[in-house]
Amino acid sequence: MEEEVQEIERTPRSPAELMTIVEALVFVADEPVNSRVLADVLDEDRGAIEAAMEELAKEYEAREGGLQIRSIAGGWQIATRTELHEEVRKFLKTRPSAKLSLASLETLAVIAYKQPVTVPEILEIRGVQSATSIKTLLDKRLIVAKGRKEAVGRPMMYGTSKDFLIQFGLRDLTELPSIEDFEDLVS
Amino acid sequence: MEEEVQEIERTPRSPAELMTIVEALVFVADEPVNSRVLADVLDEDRGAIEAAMEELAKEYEAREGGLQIRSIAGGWQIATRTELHEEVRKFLKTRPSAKLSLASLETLAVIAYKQPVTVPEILEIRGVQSATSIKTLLDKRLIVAKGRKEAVGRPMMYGTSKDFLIQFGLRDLTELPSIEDFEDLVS
Amino acid sequence: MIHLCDPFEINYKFTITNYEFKKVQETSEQYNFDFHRETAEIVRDGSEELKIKIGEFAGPLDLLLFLIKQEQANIFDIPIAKITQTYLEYIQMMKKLDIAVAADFLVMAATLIEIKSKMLLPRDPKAIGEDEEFDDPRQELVDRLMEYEKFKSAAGMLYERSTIEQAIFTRGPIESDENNAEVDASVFDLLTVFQKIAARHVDEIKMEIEREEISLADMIKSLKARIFEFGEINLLEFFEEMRSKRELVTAFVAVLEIVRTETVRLLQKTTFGDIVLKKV
Repeated sequence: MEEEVQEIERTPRSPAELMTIVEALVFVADEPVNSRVLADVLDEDRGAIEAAMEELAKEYEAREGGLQIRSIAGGWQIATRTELHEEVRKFLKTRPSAKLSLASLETLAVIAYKQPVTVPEILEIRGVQSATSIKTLLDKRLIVAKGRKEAVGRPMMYGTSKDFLIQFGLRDLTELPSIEDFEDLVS
Repeated sequence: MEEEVQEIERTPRSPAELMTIVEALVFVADEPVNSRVLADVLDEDRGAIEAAMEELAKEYEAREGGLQIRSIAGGWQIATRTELHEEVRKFLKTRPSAKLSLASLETLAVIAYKQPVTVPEILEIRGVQSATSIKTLLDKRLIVAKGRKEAVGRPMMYGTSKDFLIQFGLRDLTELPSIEDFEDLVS
Repeated sequence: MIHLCDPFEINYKFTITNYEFKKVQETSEQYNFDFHRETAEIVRDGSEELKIKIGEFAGPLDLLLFLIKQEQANIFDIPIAKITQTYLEYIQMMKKLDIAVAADFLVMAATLIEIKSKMLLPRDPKAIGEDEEFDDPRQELVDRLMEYEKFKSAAGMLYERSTIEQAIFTRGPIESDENNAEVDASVFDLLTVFQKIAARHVDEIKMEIEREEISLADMIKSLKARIFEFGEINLLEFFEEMRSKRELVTAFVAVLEIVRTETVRLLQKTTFGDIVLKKV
């Protein structure tokens, strides 16, 4: 009975209530959740959702518990705190996963900064064939095909994926430092 | 090196520290965790673990957030609060459905590369009935009917839709990677 | 044969002294390395002795940058003769070790030799002056090196980020995830999946070819024989014996033909029960 009444003339949710709800939803989601999705489901203002998430993140921060709220790949996510990695790894009996090779990392860097970019363009910058690396990056879902270039042979173009953002802890591509920033290091 | 030293003369964990760690471990676990398992992994007294978990459960209770610590099937678990089940269910139902099952993906691949194609032809190629997948793909608007084939029974032909192009980031069908694109990478 | 085109993917590490070498490590697939600590090393000490750790250059530009740093040379004023010599020594070493030198490394060697020879050419007196720098044969190489090094640094940044990310864990699976046991898809997944189906299909076709196709006449003959032997046949069971779609169709047509021409009837003993082909 009570629920029905609530459904018909729902009293506006208080900020505290909203925090409670978004915490539950971000928890059940199996990947970072965009505040727009949350706003749609809850029929709330996107700004209110963002505010609730920010507040929740602050609360987690202040609590200094085992978990943190992260803004990643355009969404929100609950994850363990970095400092606890040793215990977590011991518990899960996992070892740090194999890292990308130097060649694959370089290829990924070129794709991240030059996307959409073709295989010949990557060769131009790296000075070496990158097919193996591109295959690896596709297999690991770090890059995706981004259509074909209107050039001779219509080569495939590549760009980074959402998984790239997640695996490298980026909110979006603009969070990458500018490639020109690396110039200072060169000389 | 550092790890080894830490391993040998680890300073005893404070109750607060322990709460932080067990929270992270229960969070990452794939099923309710027994305090004995936690005690073993952390090389702690089982009583200390039980106390930390009880304390954590109380804290969650007092916080009145979106999550709760539950003791279930002889172990501990983090779950959403029961009162929020309606919002949670609604959220889970409306999750953006850009995802496809493997069967649907196979059917979509056949349709994408062989279009326009009929249901019997898809059966011929996949070797299994694809009716459910075709329904899913139609529901997700990834495929559309493309008229009937001039053959016995005049079966319906299917092809990919405009939404398919959008979802897979293609400008037109010629942008679909070809077998040759792939061979370039594996050679 | 070891290919150097992607040295890290092979993770070879050699230590060479007096052109004798010892294979230190050989693993495939797995590569756990420290981006900063494990850079390649070429050590020249006094005598003719040359110590090299190879296999850790991501490409010719990487090797070249390394050699320039090794010589403590200014990137804007590369001692091209010396660098070319060391570069060629390195390539020689590869060949001695029976390592297939990737074409890209040889292309760079050719470029270096070309630049070196251009540097030896007497300069056009008219060009000396404001245009001098413009004509420097090394310029293009310097530009490429500078451009490449930015991305090499960016790769280092990505390495750092992934290391930090590896210390962060997301929640374990929960009940509701199971409703969502589905896969994300990209166009490459489509292609891979399609190739797999095609491969599967080829196997099946092969199997079908290996089997002898039963003609309609043979099918009718064997069906008749069975009916007269047993008096009746369960149709569902009969159809389930068919091994391909084509056989199934043949069997179906055979049944229709027999019902039309012979004294047999189709019977369904109960509603929704099995259909039986029975001799009248």
